[in-house]
Amino acid sequence: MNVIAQGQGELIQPPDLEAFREWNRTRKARQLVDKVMTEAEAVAQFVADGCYIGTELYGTVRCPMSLTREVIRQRKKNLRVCGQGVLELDLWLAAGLVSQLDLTYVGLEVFGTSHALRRAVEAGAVTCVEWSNGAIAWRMKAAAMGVPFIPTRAMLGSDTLAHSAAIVATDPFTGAPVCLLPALILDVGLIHVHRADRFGNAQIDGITGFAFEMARACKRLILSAEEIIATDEIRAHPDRTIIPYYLVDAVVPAPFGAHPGEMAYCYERDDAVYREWIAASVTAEGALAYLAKYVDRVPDHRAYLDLIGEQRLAELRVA
Amino acid sequence: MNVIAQGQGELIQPPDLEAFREWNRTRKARQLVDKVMTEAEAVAQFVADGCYIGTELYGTVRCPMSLTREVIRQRKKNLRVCGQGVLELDLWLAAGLVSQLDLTYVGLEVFGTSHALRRAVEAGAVTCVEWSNGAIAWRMKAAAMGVPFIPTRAMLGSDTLAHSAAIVATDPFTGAPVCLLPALILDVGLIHVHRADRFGNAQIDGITGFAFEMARACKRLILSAEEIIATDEIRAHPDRTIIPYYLVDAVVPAPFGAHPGEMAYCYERDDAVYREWIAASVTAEGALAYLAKYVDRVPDHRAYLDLIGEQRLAELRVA
Amino acid sequence: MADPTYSKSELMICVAARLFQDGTTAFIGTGIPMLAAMLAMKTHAPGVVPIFEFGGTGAQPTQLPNMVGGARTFERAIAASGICDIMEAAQRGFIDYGFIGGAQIDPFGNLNSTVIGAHDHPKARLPGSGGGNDVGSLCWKTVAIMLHDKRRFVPRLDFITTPGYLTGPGAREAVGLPKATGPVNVVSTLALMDYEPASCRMRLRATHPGVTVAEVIANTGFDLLIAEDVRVNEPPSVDELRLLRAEIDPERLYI
Amino acid sequence: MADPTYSKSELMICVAARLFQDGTTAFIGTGIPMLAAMLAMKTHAPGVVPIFEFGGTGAQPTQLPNMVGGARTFERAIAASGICDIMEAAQRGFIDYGFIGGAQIDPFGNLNSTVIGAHDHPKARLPGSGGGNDVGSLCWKTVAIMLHDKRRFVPRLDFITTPGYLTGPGAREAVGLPKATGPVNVVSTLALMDYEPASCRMRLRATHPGVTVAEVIANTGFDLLIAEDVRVNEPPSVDELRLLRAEIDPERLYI
Repeated sequence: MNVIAQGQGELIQPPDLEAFREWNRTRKARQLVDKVMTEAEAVAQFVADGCYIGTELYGTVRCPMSLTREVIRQRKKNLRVCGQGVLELDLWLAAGLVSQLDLTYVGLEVFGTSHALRRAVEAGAVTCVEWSNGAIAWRMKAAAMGVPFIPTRAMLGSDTLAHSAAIVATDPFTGAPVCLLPALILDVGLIHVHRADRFGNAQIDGITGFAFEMARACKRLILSAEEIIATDEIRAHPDRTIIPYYLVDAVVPAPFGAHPGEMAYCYERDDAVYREWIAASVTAEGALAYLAKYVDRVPDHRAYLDLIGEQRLAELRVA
Repeated sequence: MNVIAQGQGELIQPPDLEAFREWNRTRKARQLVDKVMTEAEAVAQFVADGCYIGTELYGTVRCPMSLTREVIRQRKKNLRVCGQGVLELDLWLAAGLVSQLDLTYVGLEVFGTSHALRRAVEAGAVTCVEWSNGAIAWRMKAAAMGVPFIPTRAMLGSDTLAHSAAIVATDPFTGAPVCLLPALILDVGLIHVHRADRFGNAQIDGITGFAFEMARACKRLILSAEEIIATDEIRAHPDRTIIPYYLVDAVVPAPFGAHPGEMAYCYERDDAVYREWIAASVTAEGALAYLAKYVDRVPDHRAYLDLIGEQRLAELRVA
Repeated sequence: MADPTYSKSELMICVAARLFQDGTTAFIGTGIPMLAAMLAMKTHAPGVVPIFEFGGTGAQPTQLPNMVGGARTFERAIAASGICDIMEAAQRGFIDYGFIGGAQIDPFGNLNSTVIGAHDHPKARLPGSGGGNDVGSLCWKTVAIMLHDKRRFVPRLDFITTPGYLTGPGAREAVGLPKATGPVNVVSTLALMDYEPASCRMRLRATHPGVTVAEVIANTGFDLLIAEDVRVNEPPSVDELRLLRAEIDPERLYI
Repeated sequence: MADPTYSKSELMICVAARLFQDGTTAFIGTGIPMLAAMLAMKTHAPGVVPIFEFGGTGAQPTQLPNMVGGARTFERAIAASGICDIMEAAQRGFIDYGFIGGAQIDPFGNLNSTVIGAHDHPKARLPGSGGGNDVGSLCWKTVAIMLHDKRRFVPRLDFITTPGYLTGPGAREAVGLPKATGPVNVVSTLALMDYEPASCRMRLRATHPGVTVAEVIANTGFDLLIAEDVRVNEPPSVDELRLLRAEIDPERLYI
């Protein structure tokens, strides 16, 4: 199994499986410990300057936006970030928090490219290592499995691979070339769920994106949840637990925590606020004005929801 | 990433990913096709002599026992089988159907070792390649992912590895030795589920064992189900679908299909019948007498349930 | 029957929709692929199985999905799983078609959606691969949907985000991509292209109504092969337009 | 307070139960480990998180689990997933203890549950690894539960199904097994053993009541290290026996 080729991108977060095992042994309580806290407390306690961080799913879909905003409010610096991002990464880039990106997609879907990304990259403020969406998810899956890498047949032959930190090797079973994706162990992961108990046992309705993988690939995991439920409800349907408590460091109650994104079965995307960002982010000044209005001038998520207004939230609610 | 060591066991079912892709392209209908049939029809159509076959979960727990018995009734020969097995593999071994085993565990849990396995192996009728439970599940997972192998940190240093078909190689990212498990693509998989629609969309309550992985690792997949439900019920809770229809070739309605094993939330293990097997299987003759009584002299699953009796089945039912 | 009031977007959607084969699985990206899939499912291809990258399989959405992870991508779906399950289904050979976009395309159907200029000092930073590379690598057939001009149809990409035929026949297999896969069509604002099998080079198959072959050539930055029998795409039918306007995108977000 | 009516099984279960550390995760195999786990959870270690290989995590079973995949292994559990999730949690370092058995054990705690004799022409074919190899490889600490005689405590195994310390200090790490893992105890029908850290060899820590050190040595097929302060295991207490007989195994299936 010889190495045939190697991506020239930096391995921003080299996986150390032994350190991850030791972390999981010593830093993750096996007991049921109450982990309920506010966004401010969770971010202050678990998100450090320079840390490697990721959010699930993405900015307009079941994304931990109240946590995302709190990271800006606390002006965490030099973040190293993985992911596709729509809105959430845009906000961080516009706020100047990001220094390195394991990038698969940062854009605004049908609304076009991200002005914040363009400005940051073209100014040299952010360096990018390239991956596919599948590759980033599989890298988390490798970490979640506790293995150093996962093979894939994607990425091959592309400049995406050439600018990644993947390796092309010969499969020892068949002799064919295969791409090896290094495990991605995040310092911190942020995930928004439909409901969790106070200990962090969490359920998600509908698609799970990459929540299963990311939850198992993080040293620190902050959950935000639409609803806090009793552990008895968890125990009544243990097959619904996608994230067991022992993975979790903080549980933040956050109704409408994904706003202005949508939350399946709960509320729809707030197109007005989303479009406001799209228009504002065309210029750096506009982006900062948006951040001032929706982040810095509101002290917390409750104040943010007040700003949006109960009437608007009611309109967004799904029956 | 050099190969350091190689298990000396035969790779009984070498993975051919290209052939699997082509199979999945051409032999698996994308349309919703009614696949309901009997055990006899499904086994006759999809289980061939000499095929590589597996059952999920295991003999006394949510195991497709009505299908297992039908395979015996039709006396399929020279089966190559993977798995841990409790009862189901015992029956096949006692019936002389098995020629090769990717073996992780064949025994009777607290009731001790398998007499059928001992007789078959010690007579040289069956050859065994050794794996751990995790390794067999991960081999199916590799196939389910469409990749040639999956690394693991288990198996290393053991004779289990030496008598497997795994490879030890150097991880190109860290330089550490890692065990590579070849993908396991089964010719046929048998899985028993709580409920499925006529097209094969299936739900399982409670633990999922390795149903997710095996369902995605098979060329042919025969489901048996306690209950056939309307597709509208599937569509109302799409996050409960662990096996989507396009993986499935046959749907066999089989209430008490796991008997004498248990089915969580439905019925408990029938210890009387299980102990009857344990006692009978001490001798080859006893085992054959059990097979005659519970398999060959009952023409189908309905007749089997009649033999067990409605009263006994009612006693086993969970409230 | 044609309806002369159609827009360019509507035409592209219709041309793309007609490429959907009934009874196939199709990986659907954001935007035109979503509209095209819904139109196909409401016309000639009711048995298309739409697959969305974050986990939706076989949805029957009552409203146009507007995000690849949105609730409409798994409304009345047969399964709602996650990105790994979907990408692995593609890797196992279960996804027949992938519909994707890009900023630039070359004669071999390679796509760039990452950067214009040098990667580390780009003239323009684009969104990146997203699921594009996975789709272009793992689905059996890919269809690109593109704006058609010389800056987008270029002889050589600044960056191959998503593999088409790479450098030509045999190149995909040589690097380890799955066999017998690759791009099959390009739907552009001017025309419908396919690939000439022997050379794996892009070939003009049909122009849009009112567009000449010369116009297509003039707007293509490389030597486009020309089929012997270049056809003209049918304009949107009355029925197609009605479905698009009344049922699929009544708010006219995209059309 | 001791109760002199206990059986050998009851004693082993109690000695094993006392090894459970409160607030740890423990991978539970079939049989004595299940009884020991339930006893520990009802006495000194209510915060033990029992983990079963086919997907049950943190169950609170009202009845003794009798199969590693049985419904009782996920009764009132905090999660019910599958074997990959469990084995991967172990691989990530989340499972503190593993309780396993075997037919033979050697001085380094390696276990054989595969064959007696040559693999391809065995004198006796045993069940195979099951989850044993995974547990012995991936959990932090493993505890073996064994019948104690010379045919089972052997100087050299016919087959290493599950790695203990392999050939001694550093051997696990050298082959790539996770660091700082390995066997910590053996609970046998005669005694409790641990491993001497410098040599990684098995060491007698405590005999069962009424068993002499000489008896243990006589029933061990290799040079067993002897701790300087060999103790005698406490017999089952009245409370332990009551729990075992009245609550845990009222049908006396195992005890």
